[in-house]
Amino acid sequence: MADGSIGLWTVPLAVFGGAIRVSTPFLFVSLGECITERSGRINLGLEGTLVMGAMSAYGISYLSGSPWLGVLAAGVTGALLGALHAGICSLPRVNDIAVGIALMLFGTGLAFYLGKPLIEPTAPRLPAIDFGWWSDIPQVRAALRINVMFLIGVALAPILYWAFRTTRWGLLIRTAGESSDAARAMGHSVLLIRLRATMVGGFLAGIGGSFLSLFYPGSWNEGLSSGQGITAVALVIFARWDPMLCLWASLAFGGAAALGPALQSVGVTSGYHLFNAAPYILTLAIMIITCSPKRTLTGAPAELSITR
Amino acid sequence: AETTIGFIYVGSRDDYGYNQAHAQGAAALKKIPGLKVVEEEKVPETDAVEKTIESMINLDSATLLFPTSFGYYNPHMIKMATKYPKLRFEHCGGLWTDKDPKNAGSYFGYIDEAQYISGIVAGYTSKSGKLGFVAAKPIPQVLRNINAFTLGARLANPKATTQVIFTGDWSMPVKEAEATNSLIDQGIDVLTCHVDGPKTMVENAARRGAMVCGYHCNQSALAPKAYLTGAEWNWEALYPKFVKMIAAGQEIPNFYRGGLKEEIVKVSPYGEAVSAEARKHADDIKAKLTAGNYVIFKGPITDNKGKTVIAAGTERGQQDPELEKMDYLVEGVIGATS
Amino acid sequence: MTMRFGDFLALDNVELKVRPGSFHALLGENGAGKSTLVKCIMGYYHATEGDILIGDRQQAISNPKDAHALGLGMVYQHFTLVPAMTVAENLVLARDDVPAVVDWSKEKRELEAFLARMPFKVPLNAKVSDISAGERQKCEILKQLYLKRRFLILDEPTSVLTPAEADEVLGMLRDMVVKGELTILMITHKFREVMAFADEVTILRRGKLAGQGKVAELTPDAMARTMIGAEELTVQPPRTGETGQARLELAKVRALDDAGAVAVHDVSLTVRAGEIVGIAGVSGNGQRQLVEVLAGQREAESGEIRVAGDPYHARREEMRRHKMSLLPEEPLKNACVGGMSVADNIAFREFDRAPFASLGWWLNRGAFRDDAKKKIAQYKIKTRTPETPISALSGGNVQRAVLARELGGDVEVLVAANPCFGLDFAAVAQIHAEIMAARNRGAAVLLVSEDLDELLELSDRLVVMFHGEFVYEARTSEADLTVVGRHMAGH
Amino acid sequence: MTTEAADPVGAVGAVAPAAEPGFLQRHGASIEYILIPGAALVGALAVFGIFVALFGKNPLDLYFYMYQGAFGTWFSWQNTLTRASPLILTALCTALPAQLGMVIIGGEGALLIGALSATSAALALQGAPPLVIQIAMVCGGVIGGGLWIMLSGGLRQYRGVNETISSLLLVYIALAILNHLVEGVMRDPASLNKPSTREIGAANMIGSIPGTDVHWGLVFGLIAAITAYILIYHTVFGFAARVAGGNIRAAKIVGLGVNKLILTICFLAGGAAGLAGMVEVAAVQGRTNANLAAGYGFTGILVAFLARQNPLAIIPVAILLGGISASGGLLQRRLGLPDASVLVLQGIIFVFVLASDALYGRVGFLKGKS
Ligand SMILES: Nc1ncnc2c1ncn2[C@@H]1O[C@H](COP(=O)(O)OP(=O)(O)OP(=O)(O)O)[C@@H](O)[C@H]1O
Ligand SMILES: Nc1ncnc2c1ncn2[C@@H]1O[C@H](COP(=O)(O)OP(=O)(O)OP(=O)(O)O)[C@@H](O)[C@H]1O
Ligand SMILES: [Mg+2]
Ligand SMILES: [Mg+2]
Repeated sequence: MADGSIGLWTVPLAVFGGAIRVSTPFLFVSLGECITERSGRINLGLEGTLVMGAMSAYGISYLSGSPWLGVLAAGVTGALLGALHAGICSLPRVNDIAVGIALMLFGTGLAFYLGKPLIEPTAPRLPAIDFGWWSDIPQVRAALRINVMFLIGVALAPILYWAFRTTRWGLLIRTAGESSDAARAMGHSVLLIRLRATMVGGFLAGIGGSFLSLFYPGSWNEGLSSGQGITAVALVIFARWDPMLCLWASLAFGGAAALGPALQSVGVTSGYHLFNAAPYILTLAIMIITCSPKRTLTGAPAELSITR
Repeated sequence: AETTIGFIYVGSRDDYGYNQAHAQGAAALKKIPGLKVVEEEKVPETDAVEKTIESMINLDSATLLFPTSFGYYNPHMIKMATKYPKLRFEHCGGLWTDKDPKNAGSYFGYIDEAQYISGIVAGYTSKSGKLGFVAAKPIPQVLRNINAFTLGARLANPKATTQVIFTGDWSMPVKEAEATNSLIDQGIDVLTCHVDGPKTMVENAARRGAMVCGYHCNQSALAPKAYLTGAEWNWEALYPKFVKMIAAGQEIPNFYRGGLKEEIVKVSPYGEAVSAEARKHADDIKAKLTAGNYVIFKGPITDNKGKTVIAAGTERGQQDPELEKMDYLVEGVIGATS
Repeated sequence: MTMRFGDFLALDNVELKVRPGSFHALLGENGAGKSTLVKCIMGYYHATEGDILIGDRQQAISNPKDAHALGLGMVYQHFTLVPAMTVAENLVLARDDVPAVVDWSKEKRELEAFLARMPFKVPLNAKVSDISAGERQKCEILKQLYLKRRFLILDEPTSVLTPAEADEVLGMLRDMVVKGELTILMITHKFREVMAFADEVTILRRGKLAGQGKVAELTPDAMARTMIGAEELTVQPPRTGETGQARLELAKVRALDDAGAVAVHDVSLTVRAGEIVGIAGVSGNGQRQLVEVLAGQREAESGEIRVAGDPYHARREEMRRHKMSLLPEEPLKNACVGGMSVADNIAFREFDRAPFASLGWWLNRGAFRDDAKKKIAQYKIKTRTPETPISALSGGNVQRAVLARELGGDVEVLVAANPCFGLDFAAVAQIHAEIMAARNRGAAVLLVSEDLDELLELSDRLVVMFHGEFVYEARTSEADLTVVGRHMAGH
Repeated sequence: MTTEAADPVGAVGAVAPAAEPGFLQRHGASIEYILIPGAALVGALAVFGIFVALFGKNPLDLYFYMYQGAFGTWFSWQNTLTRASPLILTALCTALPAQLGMVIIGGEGALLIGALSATSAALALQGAPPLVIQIAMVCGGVIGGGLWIMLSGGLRQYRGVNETISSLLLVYIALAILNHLVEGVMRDPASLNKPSTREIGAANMIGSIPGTDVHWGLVFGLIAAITAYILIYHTVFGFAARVAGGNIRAAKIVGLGVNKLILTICFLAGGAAGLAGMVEVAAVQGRTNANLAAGYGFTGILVAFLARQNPLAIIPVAILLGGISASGGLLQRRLGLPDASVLVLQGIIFVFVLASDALYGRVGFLKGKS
């Protein structure tokens, strides 16, 4: 211990730290997608939104010198992509899954295109708050250097949970997702509700992207998101459209992503490809265990094309 | 008439890493009058690269081609070289053998020499004696870098160890960042890497107060305080040399290798954190390597499982083909090749 | 008022006047334009031409919110409650002035106070998906009262209620009308309700005004004639033939619903050849799941089904061997592929045999067309061509197409579920005639229906299903209606 | 699609057939199938032109180089066709399950597993005559890929797991398995810096179509697409599949074995993608390594959707996208556009074609008079 190593404790600590570091993009994307899906629409394009968000956040932070402006820009970009998705989906006979795949391609392509000149420059990053001041173990201190965005994300989950139950906004979104006829009968425009929900979802996903480029790993390059956006969409399904479960699932995914490197650092070296695939295997396993062909998924919005 | 030279990159030309190093070499050629350089990036290692080569030949009249990614060599570039025997193909990293066409060649740099220097600097700088290496895959080129780095470090500090983490692929920013953090959590205070874009490792390590040695290009701008030195390619020097050889009617050897001496690789200028002692030792070894009278892989060397891999008295010079097949990690490296 | 959908004239210059404080009935065949008319009033549709006058003042109603502001409220033909939400959430959400943040404890207090004043009760904290159809319908009506609507439009409000429940609900509404608190415009297909509760009636036919008048001055026969015009009804054949051997046997069949709860509770039943067994019950008591099990759309959890003595698992060769026919409810949703042609849909049972399939695998298009043409003529299916997608047909014609497919050949076992739901006279008469004819030819018929009149008319034996169990059984001729009604309501 | 739905005249009025319809009316639906995607394509190209113009490039140059790079010369054609051939096969992996209403986006995984099993078959039979090995590779590829997608289908039918998500997760898992095996037990010790399996042997490669540089994968693709078309539209099996795809409840009520249909279709779909993997091994790489994960599976999804899941339409769409990617290099070299411009263009085309779905049955002059 004298040499500053904490031995096997590294693994749980790394998983814990990883859960905090890596989970934020999952958290934002899945909460955003949760809102969108609760309104009865699925947006598979959030992978593209995430990447676009990362790129625009980095670019704006670099140009303006303010990372927070970058976060805002990422959100706005995400909302615009969300509006595009909702706009196309509101046309008759258009399949939302396909539009999502299209926007995944479009968002990623656009981000790569516009992001070429941003790979080299160094943009101002988001600051971290030191929650580990009480500990003298540097590893703990490092794991507890937490970004505000993570905290916002963690707070957002219960807020959404509450909002879906007690606010007009949340109830309307649920109505649109459960029964568009009912929403229409109440005199609401389902398309408008979904437009807003998709834009908010895009906004959050964009912000999730800004975390990637402005905090962790903390720079813009084309390999930045290795499928986090699309995984987060899968995560919403196994979190049963419940924001609190999205939070726990995101944390689990973050931890799982840290598992491979952490195990190697303590000498468990074989099969790291399989460890790297752990999040995907985990998702699939949980879905296999919890789904049933005999009943619809509890909590599934009735209007959602993917569960019908 | 103008000579057209085609460059093909597997990734993005400005990745602050492997591809950028080649693009800098290409940029050096662009400055030479009478040369035209055409470039294509993000070409996957499938028959797409064959088509790109042919397209450069057919539509741009390229006569000299540089497919720079390892996976382009066999079967793709070989196939093209056979099909276009009058043109010249130069591949980075491949292992040309006399079964391969004569108009094809492979060149590479002994960048482990530069890694060795990095190791020395790292060994002096590390307070804990624990070094970290973020690597993509356990292939010979990577293992050789890890081993050279470790051997260098142990010159400075015989107790130094290098912990290695394989991320599994060449570009995985989140994994690389996680690996960096895990290593630092282990008490490691100097890191280096062998992945396509070292930017993630350099920035994240520096943010946690660790020191770094760069790779591929000079990344000191990313972390001026933490950057010790780095192993860099020197394609800017090599490519014009190739062109001159062709212009002078000389044959480029089909199997072209070199290190510091041949100016194919170089070492980044030392950062401010590098002690005078370290500089002196490193410069000393660098001078010997540049003069060509120093051998890094000199027996006895045992691997990290205790097996002797290079017997006492055996010297494996840089040209030794055995080194190209390296499949072990030397004593002092923590990690396994599978 | 005139309303066009594309080229189709759904309402042609219709005029309707409802006096304040009256109970007005709107009658008409399927597709006559009743729903369209009231949806135009509510601003759900925008009429192509025409005006709405409220108290002599012309009002522009461009969306349901405008209508609500004017005190108009509507209970739609299809439920508009959100199944996944609680009753309380549904009620509060329906208000036009939902606060941005809902204070649930306050709202619940107010709702309970409101309910205390109402003659019927609904469980506030239950999810709508968990309550019965009758309760849902009450909920819809309560919702409108809760919203303090003065003019209430009801589109077939009693189609899912037992006669007793219907009487209760309508009676209460009628009381409010009499007290002058409410004006009601009700769409219905049931003359009994018109005679018992309405003051005035308006009748539509094919989008045109066909008649108007005071209920007191009209007879059901006169109204029916106005409704259907000169159309000829299919005559139902008389009940003939002997009851034969057991054909369809259920032994302790158990099935779950979509949410995983037990919906069909170990039921056993035998249907003999040449017999119609009717299953009565308010919807939502497991009938749907039972039919789905027989149709192969749902797996039974346990128990056994036998057809002609052989175990039955709803496989294609079993259905074929035993000459099974299935007439599910909502045929477009349950038995047709909307995007495929009428001819294809008619061929679903036979497409993999000669003459439809050559060599057992190659489709012979000509055979599809020929067979379809024959059946289209025989079953009077109104379609432009056999190649028209079946989704372009009207509800009744989809029903007829399914009838043609299912009853076009020999039938030994027929399972029919609400086969006439929402259909008009002419269609109903034809379907009843077909079912009776199949029985007379010796088929075993299981008829599941929410319409007690239909069951009484057709079935030989009557079984009441409640909460997934068979709670009452009797020969139809001997069944006591009040006892049946009591069992349907669970007493 | 229900073009007639908007015109209920005949359904309401008796069986009176309308007056003899004109050519446009009779062939309206077929014309629409060409006209609408065509218009969407033109629109997308126009928007892309504006996009590059914003970056100071001349859109006319853009169109010229795109044409030249894709179809301008015999060489360009071969380039295009080579790139199109794996796409035809991977597109089938999405288009076939779509007939059953399933959205499978895991063709990439099936391709990798197909390649892996084809390679294994070839390596296990080393020494046998080339034809035997080639046939074994086809079988291996089809079976490997087929089982992989069948896993998604089976999970959906027997466990209720959404097939879109599961097939996508299986891509990542397939890649991990491939890397694990290629760097582990299947590694050729001689493959130093690019961990690979042993080579299948030059004699066992399937080579190019005589007189061209296009490998036989194109022919495999064409045969597979045409067979798929016949299977879906002209056979009993396809009819049953379309019934199940159109309405699963209807299929069950007429006793069709839906599970069997779904598993079979998934097997065929995965088999097509697995065949693409086999072709990549047997015609291009000669062995299996991480290079195989070149994204053909993902582009195949795009092709399938653009072709509106019609197996025949997949052929021209794959050629179109092959052309776009073939011209991508020229755009980089001549116009200095970044490589991502191909992605942007694909995205725009995809968006336009999807949005144009709304137009079916609404093109004024094809609707017929009222
Ligand atoms: N959105 C629509 N588009 C096209 N036609 C429509 C639409 N809605 C209704 N129609 C047609 O208008 C006619 C009148 O329909 P409406 O729903 O008003 O009938 P209804 O009298 O309420 O019948 P039912 O007794 O079946 O409820 C029908 O033929 C119907 O098909
Ligand atoms: N949503 C719609 N869009 C377009 N046309 C429709 C729509 N709904 C119904 N129609 C058309 O309206 C006509 C009447 O449909 P509807 O189902 O109301 O018939 P109906 O009069 O109730 O007949 P039936 O008594 O046979 O049920 C049909 O021809 C149908 O094509
Ligand atoms: Mg109708
Ligand atoms: Mg109606």
